[in-house]
Amino acid sequence: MSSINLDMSAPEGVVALLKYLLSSGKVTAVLVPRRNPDTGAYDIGLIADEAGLDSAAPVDPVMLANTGQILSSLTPAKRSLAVVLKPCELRAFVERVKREQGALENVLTISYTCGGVFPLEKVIGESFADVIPNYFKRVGSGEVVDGTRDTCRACEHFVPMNADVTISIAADAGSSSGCRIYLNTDQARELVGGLEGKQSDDEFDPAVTLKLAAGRKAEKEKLFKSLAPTGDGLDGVIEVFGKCVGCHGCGRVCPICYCLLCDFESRSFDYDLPYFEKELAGKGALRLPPDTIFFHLGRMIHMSFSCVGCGLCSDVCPVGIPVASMFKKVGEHTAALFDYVAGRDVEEKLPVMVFKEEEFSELG
Amino acid sequence: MSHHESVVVVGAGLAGMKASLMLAHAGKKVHLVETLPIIGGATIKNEESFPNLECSTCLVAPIQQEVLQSPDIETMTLSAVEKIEGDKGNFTVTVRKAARYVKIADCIGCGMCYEPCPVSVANEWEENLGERKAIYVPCAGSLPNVPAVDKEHCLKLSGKQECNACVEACMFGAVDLDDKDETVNIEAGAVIVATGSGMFDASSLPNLGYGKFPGVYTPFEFERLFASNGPTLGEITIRDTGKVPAKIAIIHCVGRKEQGYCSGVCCMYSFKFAHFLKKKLPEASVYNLHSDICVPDKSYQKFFDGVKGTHTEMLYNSSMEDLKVSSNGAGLKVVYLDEAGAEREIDVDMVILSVAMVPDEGALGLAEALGIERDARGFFKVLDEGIVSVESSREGIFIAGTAEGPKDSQSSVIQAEAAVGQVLAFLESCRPEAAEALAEDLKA
Amino acid sequence: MTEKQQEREFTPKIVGFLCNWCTYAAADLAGSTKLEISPALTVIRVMCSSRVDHNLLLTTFFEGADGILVAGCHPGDCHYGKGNYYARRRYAVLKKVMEGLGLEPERLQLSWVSASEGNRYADVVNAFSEKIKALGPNPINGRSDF
Amino acid sequence: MQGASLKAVDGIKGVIRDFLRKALESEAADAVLVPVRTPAKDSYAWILTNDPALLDEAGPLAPTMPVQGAKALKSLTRKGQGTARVIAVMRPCEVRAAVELSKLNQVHLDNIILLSYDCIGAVPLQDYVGEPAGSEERFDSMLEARKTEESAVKPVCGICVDFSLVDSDIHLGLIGLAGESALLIPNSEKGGALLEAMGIACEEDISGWMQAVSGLKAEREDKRSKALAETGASLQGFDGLHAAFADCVGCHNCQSACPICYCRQCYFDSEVARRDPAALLDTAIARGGIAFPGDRVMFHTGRMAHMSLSCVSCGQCSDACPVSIPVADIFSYMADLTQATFEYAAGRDDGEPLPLRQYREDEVEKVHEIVKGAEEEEVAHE
Amino acid sequence: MDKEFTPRIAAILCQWCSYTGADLAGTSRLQYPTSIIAMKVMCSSRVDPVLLLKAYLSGSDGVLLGGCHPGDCHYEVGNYHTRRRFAILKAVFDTLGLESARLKLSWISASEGPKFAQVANDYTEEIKKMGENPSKKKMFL
Amino acid sequence: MKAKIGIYVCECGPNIGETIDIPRVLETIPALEGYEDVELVPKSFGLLCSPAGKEYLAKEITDNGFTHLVVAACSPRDHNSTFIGVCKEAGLNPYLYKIINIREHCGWIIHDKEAATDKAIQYIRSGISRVLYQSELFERQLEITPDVLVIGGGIAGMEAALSLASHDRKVYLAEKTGELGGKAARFASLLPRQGRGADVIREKIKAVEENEHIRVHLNTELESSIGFLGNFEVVLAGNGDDEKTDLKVGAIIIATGYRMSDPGSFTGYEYADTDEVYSSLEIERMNGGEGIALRSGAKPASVALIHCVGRQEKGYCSRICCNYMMKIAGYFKKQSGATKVTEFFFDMCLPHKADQEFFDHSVGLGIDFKRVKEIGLSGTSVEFAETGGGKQKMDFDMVVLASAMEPSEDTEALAGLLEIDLDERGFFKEAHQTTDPVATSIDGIFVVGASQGPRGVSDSMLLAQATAGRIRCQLKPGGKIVPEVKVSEIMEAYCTGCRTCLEVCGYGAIYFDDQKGISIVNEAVCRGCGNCFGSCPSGALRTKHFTNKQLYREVTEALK
Repeated sequence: MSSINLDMSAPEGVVALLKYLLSSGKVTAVLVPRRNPDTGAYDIGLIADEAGLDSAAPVDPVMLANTGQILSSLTPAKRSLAVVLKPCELRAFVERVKREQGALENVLTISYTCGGVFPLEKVIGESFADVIPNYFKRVGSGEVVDGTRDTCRACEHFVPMNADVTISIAADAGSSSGCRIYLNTDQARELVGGLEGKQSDDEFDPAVTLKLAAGRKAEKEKLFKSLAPTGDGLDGVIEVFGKCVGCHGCGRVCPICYCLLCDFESRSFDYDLPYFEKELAGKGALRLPPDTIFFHLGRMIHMSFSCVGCGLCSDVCPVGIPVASMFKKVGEHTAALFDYVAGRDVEEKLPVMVFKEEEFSELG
Repeated sequence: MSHHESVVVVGAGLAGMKASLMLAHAGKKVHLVETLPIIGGATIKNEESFPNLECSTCLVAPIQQEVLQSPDIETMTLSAVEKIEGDKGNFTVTVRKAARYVKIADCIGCGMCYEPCPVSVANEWEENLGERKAIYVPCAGSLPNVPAVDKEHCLKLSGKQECNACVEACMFGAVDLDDKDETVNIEAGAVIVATGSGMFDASSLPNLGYGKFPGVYTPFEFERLFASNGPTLGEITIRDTGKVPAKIAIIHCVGRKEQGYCSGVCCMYSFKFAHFLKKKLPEASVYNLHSDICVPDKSYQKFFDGVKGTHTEMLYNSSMEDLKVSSNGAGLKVVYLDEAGAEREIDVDMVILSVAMVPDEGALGLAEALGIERDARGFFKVLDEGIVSVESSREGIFIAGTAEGPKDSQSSVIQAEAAVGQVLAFLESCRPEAAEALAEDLKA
Repeated sequence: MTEKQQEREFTPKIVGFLCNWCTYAAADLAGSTKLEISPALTVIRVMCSSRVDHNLLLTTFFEGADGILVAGCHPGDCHYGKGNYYARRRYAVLKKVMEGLGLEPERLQLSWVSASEGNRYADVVNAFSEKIKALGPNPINGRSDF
Repeated sequence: MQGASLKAVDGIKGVIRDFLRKALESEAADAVLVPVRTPAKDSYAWILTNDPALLDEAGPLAPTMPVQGAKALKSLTRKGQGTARVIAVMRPCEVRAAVELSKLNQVHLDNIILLSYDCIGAVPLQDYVGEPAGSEERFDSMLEARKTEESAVKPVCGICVDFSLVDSDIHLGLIGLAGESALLIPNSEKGGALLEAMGIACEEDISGWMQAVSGLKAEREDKRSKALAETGASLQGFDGLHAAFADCVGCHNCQSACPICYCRQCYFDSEVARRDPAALLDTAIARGGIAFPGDRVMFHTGRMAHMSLSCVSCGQCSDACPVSIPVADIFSYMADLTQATFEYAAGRDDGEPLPLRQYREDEVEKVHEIVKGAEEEEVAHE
Repeated sequence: MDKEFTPRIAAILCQWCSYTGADLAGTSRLQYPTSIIAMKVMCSSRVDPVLLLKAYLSGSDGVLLGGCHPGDCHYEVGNYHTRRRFAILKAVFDTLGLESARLKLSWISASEGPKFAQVANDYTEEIKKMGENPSKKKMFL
Repeated sequence: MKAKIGIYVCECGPNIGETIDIPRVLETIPALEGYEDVELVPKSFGLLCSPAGKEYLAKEITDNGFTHLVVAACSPRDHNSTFIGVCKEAGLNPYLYKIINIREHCGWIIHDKEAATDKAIQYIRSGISRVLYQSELFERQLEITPDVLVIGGGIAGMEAALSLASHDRKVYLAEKTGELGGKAARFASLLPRQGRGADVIREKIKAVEENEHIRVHLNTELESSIGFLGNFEVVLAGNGDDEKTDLKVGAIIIATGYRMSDPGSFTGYEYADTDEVYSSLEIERMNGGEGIALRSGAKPASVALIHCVGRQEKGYCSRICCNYMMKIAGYFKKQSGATKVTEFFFDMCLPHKADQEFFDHSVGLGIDFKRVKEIGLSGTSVEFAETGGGKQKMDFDMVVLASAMEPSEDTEALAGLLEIDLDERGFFKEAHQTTDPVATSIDGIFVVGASQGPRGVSDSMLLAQATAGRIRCQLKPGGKIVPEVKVSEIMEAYCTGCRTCLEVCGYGAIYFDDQKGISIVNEAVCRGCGNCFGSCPSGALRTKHFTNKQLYREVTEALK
């Protein structure tokens, strides 16, 4: 047996699955997005009480924070947890595990084919509830949904990689009335196997997603082209990042930026006056606080190959810099150097941890 | 251990404890001899100390604890120096240790033994304002927290009755009614006498009514009355009547003329009492009947200014001989002569007599035992009074604290510290090497 | 269980940060005098009341303590000279913040208890524990949304 | 106090540009720190320059405040004071933040000349970057009228009472002055010396301006107390607090945009503040659940406890919030509350010590009240 | 552009190979341009690419990182890691259209004094052709 | 290594044995949730603090190879040191142990046994949890130098130097002026109770000059000082030349004395320079020279001595004025028995046991003492009102004023240099007024004589001796000091250099490193109160053995 079909919409099915896990005592708690029915506000709940799942909104097109990052603060887990993550969140978690910032033991990962999420500023409005039904309809039909984030529309990794449980939503027209739950691992079969529903040996068929993948790819190319429309090189970079206010919110919400104290905020980036005087003498003018662009380029060097394109950095940018798109673009190039896909496989070592003796001969 | 590595400190009050701790820090073995079953001295009878109104226990308890826990200090309670032999640097001090009837090493201070004791007597440490059993600690929080048996009142020890209640109550077998007094000889290089002082006996001045009227109190009586760990748990009520006083007179300079000196601290504690009274009884009227105000420390005036007028009315009393405390039926009447010599009277409920500090009652005996001199007033005499204020008339014996004369806590501590300095220098000079070095120096 | 019963059965959880030199000693004194003291309080010994910072108190509060007691030497009596004066100011800030947010500032209390005040210690703890009992549980304890 | 009346050919901005240029040319100052529009014309950045020619591009009265000026000054002088005399053109709230940071040793003001002006408010950052050209236009018309349009500026600007003369070195009076004139007022010895070195005589009577300022101030004070009371009322209790921060995503942008939050790493981002996985799960079990991003409310209340005493109500926190939480209104409310407790006003005076760095044995009244309250209750119980 | 343009090239050299190579160039009296400003590190792997980026953004016209030949690292494998990191740096530059030619990695062993001089000469020429680092004039960086 | 925690419950006889259900405690502990990866070994014993108990516990630690130890017994104030001793003996770092007070905090105060047992279990669990977060700390021994610097060559400074100088301890005596002895060197006599004549001062000067272990630096002032008890590095600078002396000393004694306040600055005493009004020191000078005379050279026939000048303004009694005014009255009487001497006083302050005698003696000399409630001066005419009387006026040939003593002029600068506090009156502040009167807030810096408050010669000397006592105890030649272990430390990465901690530290234990731009705790000076921690918003501080992690464990357990 490798799948269970429930006779309800996919979002409802996930809640039923979670309820089963909690009520049967298979897990101690579940980590899942919730929506406050009174205010419409979202959060991500670590829920230990079955009643708490009534407000769960496991697959709503919202990303408040990267669940992978939150999950890593809950692991290593001494007692078992189930977690609902978007594919990018799961990949982020895997990247974090590789950096010893979390552990997979005792965690049941539940993910789904993702239709993308809306930017935060749209989510906080009261009218957001109205958007959701239409969203699921269009997602089910394999459309690239308007109004979702740039990076989501351009995301080709919407099929979960290595989730214990996969729920079929995007590009699955049946998801509005049926919930297909694929059990990919022994752990999944052990914990979820008892769930009442139509069992089968079907496995998730990536073929159904090809159309959506193609649509996303086209969006991606469009997006990459649109970045820095008037300039290239330094001018282009300044054009995009020039209005950065240096809040470093992008770094803080980034699931990959796991440093406790970002080097760019550390003492090594305090300059004394002779430095500024020298700079001033050379340029006649300099920006304060310094290192505005440097921060972004530096961050790209440090982590772009692990970027999972979750898009939070753009979401939190107070001046609307397309940080995520830029990182996605750069990340594709840096990861490609090593045939690396962030979060694909926990066993796959970070490219900077390993090397091949014969490579990059062109460099030196 | 050679003589000069060991020091006997007599008296475990603030000065004696400070001196002991310092000597222990300096690597000396200290024998701290105290007549009471507990250490701490007069300071721990006070709830708060002037001028900063700090909690005395908070100040002193860490010191007490450190003394008791120091491996270099042997604390000998219920003990007294009997005699001293030998001379400079080579004393043999004979100490008589009265039986405690409770083994300090076995007792954990749980207090299970007091309950069943059938005897109840006035607690002298509480200035007889409360009661205690025949097996007792003077007050809650006493250190060492180990009871002693008062053999005078214990039914068994006084031979009145066969009673084993406390022995049976103790789970640790710590009560030992067969305990015996013992005499020990201590080899010591030097002795510090820090036995403190006594209080002028107010009943010797019948016009003040002490002992006659329950509303007349001595300073320590009042301190215990005020103390939150005292017999009334800090409630100020007049003995016998239980009445909360509404008007209180504090009379300064009691015994000054008789003793022939100003004690230098009574004004301050009188003002402190005024502060105490106002704090607990905000509606009460407090009068200070004073003559010369003596507030000799840099910080004292401020304290005085802080209570003057607000906490107490200051009334000038020009003649102690003419002051008279009598009953007015419901309470007390104080008649006195004001600054112009006119007779005035006030009605009060309570009178506190600020009495002079006098030599400790054991001072004479101790002076004889140690072979040291006392001054005309009965305090221990120091060589060249004033210039070198800690050396007694006998080489190797030093005086600290109020045993030398009336003074405040600060001065007592200063004297104790000075005494330690002198003791260390003295012991250094007693070392055979030092003698040799000196001889060599002389040769050269 | 009715609401009333629930109320009656509520045993508050109070965390008390006691300074080593005064209040902890007072607690010892209260203990050795066998005064009855509410089991609601859990004592945490710190060297000085000034060690207790805003974050420690906030964490304690948001972790669900029904009451928090900070107790140290009386002003002027600090073993370290002036620590409690600073503690007092920090306490005032936090108290004001809680007040401004309507977060039941009465759940936070500063008390001065000296080493000789065993009775006062018992009174302070018991009174505070009664007060908290009357206030009921820290509302955060019923909420899964924090 | 007297000032110098300046007539401008090129608007108020021109007055300042002109002044700065002169200051550099006369070598009365070595460099200036002013906002300059970014090349993409979508924001402003702080530029330190010694080149008078560059000042043509400067926007000394920038419509928006992407980076708090005190932060720019901090990056320049955190490690100490150089020899170059720098004129920094900053809003009053930026000056006040700089004063606070100076007390915290994060800014060294010895060689900095703070030039401030009557502030008509700042356009919210997100509004500005959303529509830079329109915002410029709107701001310019406000500037011309020398009047704040509340709908166009940040909410805290509309209720700001410290919009004029603060602890700067030189002040430029604008409010209530006719036409294109501005009043240059020396406000410290340093400021006076600079004007003298530049040969600017200050002999003009400024009472008219002062009257206009105090009139507006009174108006604002009234508005402010009402607005803050409203904010306070909305916050009450766990419900209020939760509602206020329900959308918080835990990005801590408010903290990093805050000029006062000077910690290298916020305590709440640090290892020490992290709870271990087992403890989190325990809490979840005890309460039925917990919400993530974690400790959001704790973060905000903690920050209130830590920095509200120095908060200058500049509104940067709201500007930086990606989910439009009115952080600044809330902190402004809290700041007024805590600062009043210590009779303190953030940034009022460089010489005034920080409340938590000192104490009084007999505390100031409000602190006394807070502490006294607790003590009396106990005694009453006894 | 100024004809007299003499570039400034920050050369960060591993102390076991490249720096010794540079020394050798010196002791062999081999001429190489003054544009090279040599800095010594223990191993090329000590160099976080962010440091190279900083050099670039601070206006260094060229940035040269020198280490032992692959396989020769004094610390066994340091330079393999260096190489990967450098590749990432280059890729970032390339993607953003920045002049990645201003960054150069070179393996120079202790005995390759002539190679060092050669690299220095060639690289200087190359940078000369590219002209000044544009970041020198960008105040908004 | 897997943690193995020994948990020992002391029965304390019935005190814990009967108030707490120990078997239930022992049963519960191994079943505690969340400690699956820790080995818990709970046991109980009759009386752990007894010799048998200590021996048992030490053996248990060694035999079981515990990594941590929890003792559930009584107050740490009673027996913490006992069990620390046991840990040390058994080779377990004592900072990996914790005592849990289940007697005072459970057994004795919770009268319901079940509830008390629950509470005890909670405390023990908290202890187990906490010890796992504790880390080893090690005592350090620091080398010291026993040498001492004395600043001020007056009587107090000289006495301190003489009391300390020996073959193994050098004393450096820095005196600002060109001669030793201070003000007292000019006194014609001391008070009778001081036992000896004024020549004692001269003798002291000679003794200092002749002492080979004392090095006197005249015309010299302190320029800088850094360090702590046992290890100060000081620089002395000549005030006439540029000579600098670098010294290493273990302690610094401040003996800079006092200054007489200017009586003319007080209300009611605004006299002209030409008036026959003098200060007590001027009289001492005259008496020691040609004799006390008016400006005309004539001897005064009548003299008024006025006490308490400036007392009101200064806010303190200067302690010695009543006595020395009587001494001065004696000078006049000795010069001519016919001189009419009147002393105007408010309250006679005679705090020493021998003072009354002196007063009585003075009365016997025929000195007229007038107790006044108000007084004013106009030229040499004194307007006053006696207590209980009306206003009067008396004319005198000469008036002598007992002006309040105040801190000497360089007090504030010196305090700034040494970073020690002054009290509200401007004198140096004691570490503790009552229990530590000669020390300052900085360990190793002492204050003696009148620089600490108004003092006479003998009291100053006594303070000097007290300081000598302190230093002898703390700095033994060849000895070492063991600083507090549970100190604060600053984590460099998080420190912003705002220096808040510096300001709140009462011990000068934190200094600022300009190079690094961070605050640094001097562990040899820190006493471990944690005030710096409470003041740091960045969490850059860590209070060893009271870290946040450790306290958070306690909090979490308290709320379980």
